[in-house]
Amino acid sequence: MSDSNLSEKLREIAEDARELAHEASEAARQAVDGVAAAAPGVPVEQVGINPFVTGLTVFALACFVGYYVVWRVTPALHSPLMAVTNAISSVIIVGALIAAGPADISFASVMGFFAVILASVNIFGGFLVTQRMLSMFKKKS
Amino acid sequence: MSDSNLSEKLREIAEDARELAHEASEAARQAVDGVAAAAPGVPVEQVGINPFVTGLTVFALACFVGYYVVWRVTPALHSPLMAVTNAISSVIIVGALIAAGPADISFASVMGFFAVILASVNIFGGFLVTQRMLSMFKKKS
Amino acid sequence: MSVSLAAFLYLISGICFIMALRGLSHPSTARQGNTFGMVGMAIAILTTLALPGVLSYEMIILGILIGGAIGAIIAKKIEMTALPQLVAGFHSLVGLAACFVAVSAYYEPAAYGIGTKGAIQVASLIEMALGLAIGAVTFTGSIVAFAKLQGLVSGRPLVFTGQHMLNLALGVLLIVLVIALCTTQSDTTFWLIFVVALALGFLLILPIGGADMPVVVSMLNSYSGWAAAGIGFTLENNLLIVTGALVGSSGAILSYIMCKGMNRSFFNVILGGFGGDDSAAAAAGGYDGDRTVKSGSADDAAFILDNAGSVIIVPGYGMAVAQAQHALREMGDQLKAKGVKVRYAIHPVAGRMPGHMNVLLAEANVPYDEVLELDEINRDFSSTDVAFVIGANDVTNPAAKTDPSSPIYGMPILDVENAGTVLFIKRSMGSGYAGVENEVFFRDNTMMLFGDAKKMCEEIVHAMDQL
Amino acid sequence: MSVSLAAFLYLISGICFIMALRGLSHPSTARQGNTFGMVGMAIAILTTLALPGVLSYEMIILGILIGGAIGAIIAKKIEMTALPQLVAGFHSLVGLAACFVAVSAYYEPAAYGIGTKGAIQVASLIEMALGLAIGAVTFTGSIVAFAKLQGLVSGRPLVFTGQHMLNLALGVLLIVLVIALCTTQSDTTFWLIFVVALALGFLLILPIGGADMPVVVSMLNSYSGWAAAGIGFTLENNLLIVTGALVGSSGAILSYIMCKGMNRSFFNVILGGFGGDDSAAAAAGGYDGDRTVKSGSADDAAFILDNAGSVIIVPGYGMAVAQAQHALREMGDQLKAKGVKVRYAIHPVAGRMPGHMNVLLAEANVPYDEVLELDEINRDFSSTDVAFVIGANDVTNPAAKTDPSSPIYGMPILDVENAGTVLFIKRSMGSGYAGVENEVFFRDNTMMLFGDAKKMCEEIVHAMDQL
Ligand SMILES: NC(=O)c1ccc[n+]([C@@H]2O[C@H](COP(=O)([O-])OP(=O)(O)OC[C@H]3O[C@@H](n4cnc5c(N)ncnc54)[C@H](OP(=O)(O)O)[C@@H]3O)[C@@H](O)[C@H]2O)c1
Ligand SMILES: NC(=O)c1ccc[n+]([C@@H]2O[C@H](COP(=O)([O-])OP(=O)(O)OC[C@H]3O[C@@H](n4cnc5c(N)ncnc54)[C@H](OP(=O)(O)O)[C@@H]3O)[C@@H](O)[C@H]2O)c1
Repeated sequence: MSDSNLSEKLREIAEDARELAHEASEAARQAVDGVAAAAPGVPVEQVGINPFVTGLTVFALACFVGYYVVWRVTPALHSPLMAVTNAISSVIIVGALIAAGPADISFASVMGFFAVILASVNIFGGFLVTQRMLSMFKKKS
Repeated sequence: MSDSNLSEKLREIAEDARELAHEASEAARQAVDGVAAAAPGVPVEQVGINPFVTGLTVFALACFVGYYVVWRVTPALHSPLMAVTNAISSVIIVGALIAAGPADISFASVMGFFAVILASVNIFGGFLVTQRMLSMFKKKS
Repeated sequence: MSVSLAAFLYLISGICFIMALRGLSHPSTARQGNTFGMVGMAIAILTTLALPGVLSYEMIILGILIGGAIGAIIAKKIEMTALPQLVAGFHSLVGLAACFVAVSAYYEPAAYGIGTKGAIQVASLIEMALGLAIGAVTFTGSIVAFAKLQGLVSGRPLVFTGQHMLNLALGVLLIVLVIALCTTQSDTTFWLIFVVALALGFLLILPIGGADMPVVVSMLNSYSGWAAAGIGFTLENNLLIVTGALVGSSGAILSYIMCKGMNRSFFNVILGGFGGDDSAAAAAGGYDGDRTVKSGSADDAAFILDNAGSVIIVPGYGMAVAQAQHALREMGDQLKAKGVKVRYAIHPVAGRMPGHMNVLLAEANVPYDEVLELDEINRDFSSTDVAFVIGANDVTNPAAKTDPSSPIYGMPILDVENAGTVLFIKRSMGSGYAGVENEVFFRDNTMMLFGDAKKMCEEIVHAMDQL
Repeated sequence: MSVSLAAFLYLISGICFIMALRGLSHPSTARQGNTFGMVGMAIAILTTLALPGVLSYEMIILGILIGGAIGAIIAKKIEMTALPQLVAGFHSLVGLAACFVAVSAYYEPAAYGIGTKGAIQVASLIEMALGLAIGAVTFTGSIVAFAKLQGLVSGRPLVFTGQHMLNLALGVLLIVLVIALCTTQSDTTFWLIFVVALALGFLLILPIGGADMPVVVSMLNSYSGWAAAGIGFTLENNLLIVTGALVGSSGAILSYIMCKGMNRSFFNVILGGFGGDDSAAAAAGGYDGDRTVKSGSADDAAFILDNAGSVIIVPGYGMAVAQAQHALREMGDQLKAKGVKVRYAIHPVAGRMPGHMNVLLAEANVPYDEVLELDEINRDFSSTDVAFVIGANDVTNPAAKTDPSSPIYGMPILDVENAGTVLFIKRSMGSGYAGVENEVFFRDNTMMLFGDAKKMCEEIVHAMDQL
């Protein structure tokens, strides 16, 4: 191989490498931009809000809503209220479904399966018994 | 310059370039990891929740709270309610402060300055006039 | 300050605002609620000042001092009868402030992290344009409302043909301009939006009658709340979202309550033209002079009141105009001293602003537990000796129950006619805001006391002293 | 499905749950509310199924079918009188389900994105351990509540010396174990937490009397709500946070209302020992047999009722035990047919569960507008001819107003004694849940109708037919 050939080849390699470097840095920049893009319109300093604080905001507001909404329940319907909150609290089934979700069976997914059964008893039982109760409440005809 | 010198130099460049490429790809990976790290405990698939949806959650809950809290205001205090919501809506001052914030004066920061003045009139005026009204409401002694 | 900490403090601030409104559920907790509101605002301001991008403290503090001083002085000096126009006036300032914020966001988007001048993200641009437009409409609309309530311009609705078409055209123009702004980001378009929105604010509110202004103010308040929530979305600031939702709900609910109290639809109010039609009174019968009206003097009134076992006082807009609340309270005290049971009945839309009468009576030191809402007291009129109506008219008009052709048909009213004797203080046989004649004037058990509300009260007090 | 779309659907689901509770503010909107609840749950389940990690649909659908079938059958078969134990029983299942979820999160943390087995993030570990512990306490606690309400074990509080110390020790042990788990992540510790929490659930609830079980169930419901919210934080799932807050508030408020209705502090209930002290009755005077009691037959009652102009029926726990609601309604119908005004008065803690009496009366087709709350009707007793008390005792006991040493002192009561005649259906002179003698039995205007509530009602119906 002639020297000029070698140098030619080396130059090629160097150029390739530079191109790669450029591409990589481009990718890095895109990744960073991607963060901003995922949150359009967000001031850069705000990207870092801890999700816990957001959760807390949702929680605090939901507590206010719960407080008002439950106090407005008429005392005559306190039994259905207990039954329906029981049914609603079975929303824990969301966690159970994720546990039972994976395609392959494991100890965890079996536990999830049982949790799905238990939560389902509650969901169907709770809503249906509430419906049964409520269907009995009639106005003077 | 001898050929060998040249080839030596080229090899150096190529190596440098490769190193750069490596660094850049490393940076890219870190940037991506950084996103996950910014939200610890978040399942990877959940990182991507659009902040608009979170905002919508907060908004929906706040509307419920607003609905209940305002309906519970006694009609006798509807005038103070108008005055105090007026004062509270001046929370737009948050935006005005950011506009007036930069150290150097610009058209935008002057606008911000005026906005701060206007909002302050409202804040002080609104809360104080509410206080004045409320201090007049007395029980039979 | 880290943004997470700021977000947390903004949450606290938002909770304070909720507590502020919550406190208003009863007079005994209301002051504490107002304190919550102030604390919440202080937290919001201090938190924002601690953000890394905010540096020019001197300017900001100067601005707050100037604005704060003006606000404090106004709050201290204002007459309680002028509350409706005060709220309208303050409201125009919020609108203008929102415009200024939108302008600075447009010229310095980087400060808000929404791009660079000329290359602002479309979503933010729309938000900004909407903020500008709503701010401008609120600004001029509230100024018109202020002027009408203050009597600077006639309260009569200024109707002209084609006004709805013109407003519609301006509205469409605004939308077109916003779209143009998104594509061109041209400064001219931006300012055009401002100008058109200012004009729209004027034109929208001018045709609405003076006494509908409280509905208008409330509605504009609601809109600006939703706009603030929108800006909150752009800046991902939960405090703005929460506060916007609170203010938005409050304005909407108050508008609803007022419309309900007048039994009119919201559109009927907004499309304007109500309250200026003098022919309505004529059409509804007018005062033809033939029908007999019993008119009495302060002495007659004093005698009747003195012999009563229980009196219900019904104040209305006229009491506010005449600033008669102090003289009225004196009269009430005198009656109470003589062992007469005295209570006050407030109609939801008595006066020119929800809760207006309550504030005026409170100002005159009437204890709030003697002041009752329509629902609480309406049944008691039939067991009451004297209904003492002072400067109220529409809210006592039984046509609302009996005459389906009346413009106030369906509005709940205070059944003063059921009382043993009805005394009416007003200056003339003129009709009230709705321009409808009041049948009760002609009843046998009614006595009209013609004169200014304040003067008449003072005379009655004097006459009772003589008895 | 993208996570943003899922989050949006979860929001819709949360709003549905809010609407479900909101609907319960009136019987006429309650069914619609329940539908909202079902829709919300369906959305939540379908959304989760569409998440990328959820694949084994066959198993899941099988699980839902099995559970759903069991739940549906129970809901269909259950007697309305057995509602309290039903809620307790269902509740134990939620507790166990929460435990299972915690276990699978511990063994397969990657599915939830909270680390890998043996290297779970500390925050998640704490959440998980708390979820497990609260779930286990709820499980066994609810089972005890169920057994007591169903009568499987004695409703008497099982008090033993040192129980509070033991519970305290177990509580401390739990905390130590949680800390140990965080540092070691050992499986043994994890299961130890489970076992200790199960034991704690038993021991906490056993000492509490049977009739306090509704408070307990409500309290456990509240706790599990807060726990769900906690899990929501870990999974950053706003639906769990919102639902948890709703359920948590609901349970807390219901517990508060019950405690208030009994005028007892929450701690008094939880620390147990109430309702089993037979000496209380003796100390309070007991039935010494010397005092005269007027006792009557069904015929006497029929005669009195037939001659009355208005009757207020006061049902209590005894009506539920005897399943007398249908016979009672028949009696009411008969009276109404004869022109007697019949109403029902419900005390907030009548029966063994809030709202229990309302459901039973509704079951027997009593229209809900004839059924009134304490506040609405209490003043009307004095203008009523007959108060017909059926299986109620404590809620009519004036000792609550007059005797500061009585365990029920301060509890609001129905003033049946003010009625013209008071009829009491019960089987004996025995006391009610609180073990306090009822002074009203000995009044001149009282007639006791000894017998089973259902049989007595049927006899009265029969007797009235004869008249
Ligand atoms: N409160 C609200 O939020 C609100 C909002 C929108 C609309 N409105 C409308 O405002 C009206 C309120 O009813 P209202 O009964 O309070 O008032 P009104 O029906 O407008 O009647 C006020 C009466 O006061 C008399 N008056 C005016 N100045 C007086 C003075 N100096 N001394 C003695 N009397 C005086 C007037 O009769 P003379 O001219 O004969 O003296 C007039 O008839 C309703 O139609 C309502 O729909 C209220
Ligand atoms: N509702 C709740 O949420 C709740 C929660 C916790 C605690 N509690 C407590 O439960 C009590 C409720 O008061 P209450 O007045 O409804 O009930 P109560 O005071 O417990 O009295 C029930 C009465 O029914 C009689 N009875 C039982 N079986 C009967 C039958 N088959 N036929 C006829 N009479 C029968 C009993 O007398 P005989 O044995 O002589 O027949 C007893 O005196 C209160 O003390 C309350 O504090 C209620």
